[in-house]
Amino acid sequence: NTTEVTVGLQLEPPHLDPTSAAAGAIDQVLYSNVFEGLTRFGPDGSVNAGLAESWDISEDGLTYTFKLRSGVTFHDGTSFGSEDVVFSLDRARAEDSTNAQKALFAGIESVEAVDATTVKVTLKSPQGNFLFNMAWGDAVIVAEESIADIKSNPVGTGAFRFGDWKQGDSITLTRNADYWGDAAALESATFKFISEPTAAFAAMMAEDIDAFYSYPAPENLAQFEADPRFTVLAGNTEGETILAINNKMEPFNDVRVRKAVSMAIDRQAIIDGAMFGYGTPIGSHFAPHHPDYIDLTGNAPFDPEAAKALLAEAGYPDGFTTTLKLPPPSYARRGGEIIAAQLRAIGVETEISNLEWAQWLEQAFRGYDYGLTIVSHTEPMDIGIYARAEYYFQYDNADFQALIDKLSVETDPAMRSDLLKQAQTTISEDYVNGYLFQLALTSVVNAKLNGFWKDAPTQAVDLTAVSWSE
Amino acid sequence: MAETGFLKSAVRSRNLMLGLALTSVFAIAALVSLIWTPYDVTVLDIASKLKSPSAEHLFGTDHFGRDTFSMVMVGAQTSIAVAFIAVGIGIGLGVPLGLAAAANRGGWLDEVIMRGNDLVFAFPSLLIAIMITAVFGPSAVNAIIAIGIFNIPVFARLSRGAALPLWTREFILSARVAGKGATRISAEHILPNITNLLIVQGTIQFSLGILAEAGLSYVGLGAQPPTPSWGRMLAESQTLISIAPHLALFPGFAILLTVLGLNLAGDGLRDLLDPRIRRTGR
Amino acid sequence: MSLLSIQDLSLSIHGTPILDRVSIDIEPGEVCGVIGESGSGKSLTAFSVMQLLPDGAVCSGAIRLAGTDILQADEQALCNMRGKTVGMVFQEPMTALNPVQTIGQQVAETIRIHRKTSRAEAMALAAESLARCELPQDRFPLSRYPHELSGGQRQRVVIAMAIALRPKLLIADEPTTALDVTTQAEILSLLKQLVTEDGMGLMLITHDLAVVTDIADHIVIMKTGEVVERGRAETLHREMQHPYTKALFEASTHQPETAGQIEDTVLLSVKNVVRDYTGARTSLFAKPTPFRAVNDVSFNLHKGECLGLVGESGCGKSTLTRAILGLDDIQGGSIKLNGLDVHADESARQQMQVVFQDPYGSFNPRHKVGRLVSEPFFRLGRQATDDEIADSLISVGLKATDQDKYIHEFSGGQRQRIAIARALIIKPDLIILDEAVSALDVSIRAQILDLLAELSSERGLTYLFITHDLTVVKAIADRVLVMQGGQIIEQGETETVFSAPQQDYTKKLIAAAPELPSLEGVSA
Amino acid sequence: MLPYLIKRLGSLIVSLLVASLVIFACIEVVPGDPASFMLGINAQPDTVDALREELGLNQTIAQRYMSWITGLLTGDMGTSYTYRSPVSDIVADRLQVSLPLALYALALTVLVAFPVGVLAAARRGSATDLSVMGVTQLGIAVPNFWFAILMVIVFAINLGWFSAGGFPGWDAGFFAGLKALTLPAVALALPQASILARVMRSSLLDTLSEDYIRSARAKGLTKRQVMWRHALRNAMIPVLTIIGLQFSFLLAGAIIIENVFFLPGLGRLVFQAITQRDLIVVESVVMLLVFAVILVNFLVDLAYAWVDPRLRARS
Ligand SMILES: Nc1ncnc2c1ncn2[C@@H]1O[C@H](COP(=O)(O)OP(=O)(O)OP(=O)(O)O)[C@@H](O)[C@H]1O
Ligand SMILES: Nc1ncnc2c1ncn2[C@@H]1O[C@H](COP(=O)(O)OP(=O)(O)OP(=O)(O)O)[C@@H](O)[C@H]1O
Ligand SMILES: [Mg+2]
Ligand SMILES: [Mg+2]
Repeated sequence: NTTEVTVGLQLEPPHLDPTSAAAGAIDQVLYSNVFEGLTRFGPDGSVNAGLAESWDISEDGLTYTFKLRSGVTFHDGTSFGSEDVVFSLDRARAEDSTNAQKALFAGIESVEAVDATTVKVTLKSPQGNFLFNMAWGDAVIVAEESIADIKSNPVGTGAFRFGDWKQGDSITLTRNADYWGDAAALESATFKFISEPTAAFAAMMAEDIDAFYSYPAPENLAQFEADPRFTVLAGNTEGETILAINNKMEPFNDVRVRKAVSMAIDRQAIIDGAMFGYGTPIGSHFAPHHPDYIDLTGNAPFDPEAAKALLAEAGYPDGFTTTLKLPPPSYARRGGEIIAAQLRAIGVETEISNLEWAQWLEQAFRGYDYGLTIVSHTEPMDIGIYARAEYYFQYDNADFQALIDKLSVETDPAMRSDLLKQAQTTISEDYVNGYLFQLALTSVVNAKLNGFWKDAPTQAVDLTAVSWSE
Repeated sequence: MAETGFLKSAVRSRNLMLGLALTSVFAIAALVSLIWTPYDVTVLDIASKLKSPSAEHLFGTDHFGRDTFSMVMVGAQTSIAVAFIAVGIGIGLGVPLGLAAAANRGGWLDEVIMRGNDLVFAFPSLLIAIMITAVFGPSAVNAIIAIGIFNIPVFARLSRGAALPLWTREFILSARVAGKGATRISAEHILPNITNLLIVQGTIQFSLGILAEAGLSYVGLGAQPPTPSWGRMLAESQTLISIAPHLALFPGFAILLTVLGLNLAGDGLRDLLDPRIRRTGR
Repeated sequence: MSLLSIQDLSLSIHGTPILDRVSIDIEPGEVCGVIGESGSGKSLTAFSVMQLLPDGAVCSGAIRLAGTDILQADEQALCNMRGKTVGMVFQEPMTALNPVQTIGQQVAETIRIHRKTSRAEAMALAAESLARCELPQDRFPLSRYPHELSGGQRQRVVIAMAIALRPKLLIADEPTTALDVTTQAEILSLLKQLVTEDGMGLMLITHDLAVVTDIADHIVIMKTGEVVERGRAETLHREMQHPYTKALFEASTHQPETAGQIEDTVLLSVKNVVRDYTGARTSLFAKPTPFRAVNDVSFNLHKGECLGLVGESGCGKSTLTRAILGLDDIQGGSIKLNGLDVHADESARQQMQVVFQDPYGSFNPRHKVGRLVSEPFFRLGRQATDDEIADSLISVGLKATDQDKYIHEFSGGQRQRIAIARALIIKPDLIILDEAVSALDVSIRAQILDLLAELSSERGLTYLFITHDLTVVKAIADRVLVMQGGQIIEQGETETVFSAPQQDYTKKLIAAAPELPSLEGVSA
Repeated sequence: MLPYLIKRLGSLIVSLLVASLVIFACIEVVPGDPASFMLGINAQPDTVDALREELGLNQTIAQRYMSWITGLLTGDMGTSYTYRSPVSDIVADRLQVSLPLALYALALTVLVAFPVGVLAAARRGSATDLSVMGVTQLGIAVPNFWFAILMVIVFAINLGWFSAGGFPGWDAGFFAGLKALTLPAVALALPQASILARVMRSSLLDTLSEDYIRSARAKGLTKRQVMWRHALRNAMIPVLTIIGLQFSFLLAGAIIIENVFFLPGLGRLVFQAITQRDLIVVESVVMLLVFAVILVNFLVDLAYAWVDPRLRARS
């Protein structure tokens, strides 16, 4: 059947409101398919026009005037207009907002509807990446009329309308015949939730599903690659995988110790051992595919001897013992075992504890009760977290905070690029964390399926351009 | 004299001997691994990962290039210890509870014990595990406790069920005439008559225990890496089934043979303990 | 050609020889009485005919039944034969019935296995068969379970099962041990009728010489696995050769030394005791109608006394026993031992022991005899010494080495003796013996009765002696109670009751007691 | 019977009340906050707090317990923290998969275990017995998920007889639903049947040495008939116990199999709810399970009395 597609996803969305939860699965199903924002990410990560046809930015960079598309209707038939934008943005930044990325809207001073298709957003201060922010899944436009049961019946403006949700099993979307733009090629799309890697493998092999977004077991990819029925798409994600270090904890408050840890790590071994070769080494908290990326992996080359020397210099000639808390994803669990072995080589013993996410959040993230941990930070352009002194790295550097403040009000591209490079260098040279690799997005798709996104500039399975060949 | 007779028939029991031999192979492997293994299992060698069995690596290597043979040896420690102690906890607490309930059939004690059991049994084991980790932190010891707790209602129910019809038997009346209380009767008369079932269930729970440890270490309870365990080796080899089947095969066989050994030993023991079939020599 | 011909049958179990060249022939319409020492291999001879031997048994010789060679026959042929051609009544009725099936089902099963009948028809036949065995439908519906029956009633169920198809040969292993004399007479006459009318062959294993001389055509006497003597019933006692046979006949009239002093103190006082069984439910929600098994029973037992309790099978004797022992709750009245209420006070029961009617069931199959016998020592808070165990086993005619065996390795009579040994081992004040000597051959029985009398005179032991065997009662009891339908209908000095019975039932009972008619002639 | 039932009902209610307290208390100690879980690592503390408020997590423990328990009494299980829909609807959905799956697996278990256990007991010590015991051993020791994966590879990938997993829903037709549940049910039944067969064998061997078996043989019953008519029922009590345990386990313990076959069952729901700290779902499901276990065990107890008349007297 060439008008339908079934896509496998690892996780099921908890509910269907992208504006009040962090779960990537919500965006994977709904972003751009059902909900759209003023701007939207292209497959390459560029920020393009979305529901806003065009926009004007005032000289001082404080006022954005969005020109909205006309003739757009929500799936329930109500028309889309400036009041919906005002409602959505006001809702997201309200006092009692439960938007997981509320920070995206923190800079907004006011939102006004100028007329039915014009919205004026005033910022508190100039903001370099405001349009980028508006492209996030958390900034999509929702309608007041349908907000009450958005969590089970999402109503957006996208090329697909929400069809049916068999909880625990699948979500089906159907083509929106009244779509304002180019209609989708597919009549319907089904997302199936398969968390078990082996089940994913079987479902793919049995051709029960046509594509698996972010296939969970890299060890199987070689097999898919060898099979003419499938294509493996290996792309980029925004996920910087780091060995996070508790910067305030003894002995990590000593930069030499942090450096020693970083130098004890053989990134390629981790990429090979944990990810079966998928992933790009990084030297700072920045995505390699970004134009402003600079390669800083040389700051911490793999050199156990030097690492040992550094430790001795810092007063730990015999090493020390610390904790390594690992959340569930296999990059963390497998990576953790490799890192533990590598650290052991320089005399650092780690007590590994495997935690579930909720425990990890409680202990490591909010309780700062950890020495080392491994996490992939999948939000795009999130180097700003290093400016948050209360963040779980416990990294408190006034210079860096000033740098980020500057960056957030800077709108000149060249200057921004400069600042971004500075930021990368600072944290890299401070050895805040051990920078491991950029998580790869590996999707397996049926060889006859076209238009599937290779990269993941945001967590989205955008099906608007997907079609079958023949 | 009676004791030597028992030993003699024990030695003559083919099942018992074969079973003990099988089990001790792994017990010895576990002990030897404390002082020596062919390769160090804490050292990773990513470059030589997923090697098939060869002279160099008898059982091949895993996804981190560790020697599977050594892993199986070291894994025996955790797996056997966890399963044994957990079954021990289950039997040690569950059987007395079940016997007490049976002795009290229809009484409030029976009700309290059995409903308590139902409650424990209804809790998803994962939840018990998480609760225990929450309180005590993750470790193999806590895996033992979690699996042990889960075993309690199993043994309690089983022994209560088996004890109930026994309580209607005449030899219980004799014991009561001798002035024995419910506790003593349970220990001296009921227990020997349900050992068959307990042995069978014990070996069953043993293998389930090894597998449960794997499940628990997946969510973070259980032996923490780098300590290997058979269960976790199996769980981790899951996605590699089509590339490196040997990774599952060897720990799988280890579990199988250990449990088989225990079972044979259990069967032999069972025959030995049952006077009505003891001397048949089968 | 004989119906059953056993020739040179030898049997060993795990290498231990049990039977040694046993030969027995039975013609149709003939009754062959098998008597002999307890443990001499009577039951195993019977099992050999049925080919239902315990694990590890090896037979040699030949057994031909109605022309077929049983030792060569295949399993299917044996199955066709069992139950149809040959029926068997087992020695221990208590454990011979499946506890989870109703008696109706169990009797009907024999029929349905061999005959194509509808369930209803089979049930009707079963009812008929039970009725013939004195278990009429109105009082013993087919829906009863074995545990709801008394020992004698169960024994009759087993008989009903065995004769349901009117087999050509019936092997009855101690079929009347649990029956009172009147019922026993009925059952024996039923068996006799089957023999004379249907030409059934009957192999009657019993220790009751009176019964066997009364009913058997010829008699086989066994000792330690061998046939030591055989002959026609009416002439055997005159022509007997073997010393054992002689000893046996002498023992049957054995009178133990008179028991010891009866003291005035009341040891056991039973007042107005009532015991109800819940009874069967007629429908799911109906209240079950209770059945009153013991109805307003009162009596006193003095220290040193031996009180006989006789009565119809199912009249409530065993029930009363359990009540006295404090094992079952009572619904009315009181039972005091040494002035202490047995139901309220654990320690009151300290000085009681019991021999249950069902010896096999009353032993834990997983314990060795030594341990089983020493169980009462628990009261005394110590273990029995090996000597004490050995003594007690020897005193009941067993060997000291028997303490390392398990209970299933013994014959019915041996088990009963082990039960007696257990009751005697701590020499308690009161011993209740429920049909304790019914499965014993007369010589052993005489030995046991002597032992009891001796203990009574030496130690002042008191007995409540339940039996259906009036000769035993006459021999040992000082006083006797007669029970019927849950009530004591007559009591008095043994002599008085036997010589001048007051109640009709007592009279009937005494009249029905089998006698060894010609024995006087011999002993005279 | 009626007063007995009333007594049982009373004790059931008390048990459930106590259970609710225990469950609530136990789940309270589980660390982790649903709101932080939902909002992820970029959320600001005030947002988390706003969500906690919205979810009612800022109430005191007593308040939350009361609202939960009063809800339960009126048949309202509350609203899921993560799904934001009524727990009762979610659970009802999942039961449509889990209940039939459990029954299906149990039926297979019993159908396989009975004959196999009987066969092994009847031929104790023979080659048949040994091989049956060997196979059941394998059935227990082979991890469930491995067997499931092998079946998927053979029947779904290589032969294509079944789909690799998923559940089309009962609207797709009874047989479609049954077909989807077949492989999972077989995978679940394998270890359970092995367990049951072993218990069955052991229990039968105990019974077969009883005296009444000999009486039955004396009637002319063949070994096989004795086995089915006499030994089986007497050996049933431990077997019933195990069946009771198995059913309770199958109802929510099938997490692994539900994952391998990506079935929307109760086990996966609980698993997911625990990892997401959707505590209200966990509490309500555990409560439901407690109820189910108590109910199953009550039935098992009744079955004891049905099987063994001696146990009727004292009940
Ligand atoms: N559990 C029971 N439920 C109902 N009725 C019972 C139960 N046990 C015994 N009975 C009945 O109670 C009566 C007395 O039984 P009991 O065993 O005391 O008889 P008994 O005098 O010892 O007879 P016997 O000499 O045959 O052993 C019998 O009629 C029997 O059917
Ligand atoms: N299963 C067994 N294993 C070993 N020995 C046994 C077994 N069954 C019986 N015996 C022995 O075989 C001998 C004969 O037993 P059997 O039951 O035939 O005696 P019996 O003549 O019927 O005696 P009773 O009159 O006491 O019933 C006894 O000495 C007994 O100890
Ligand atoms: Mg006998
Ligand atoms: Mg009686």
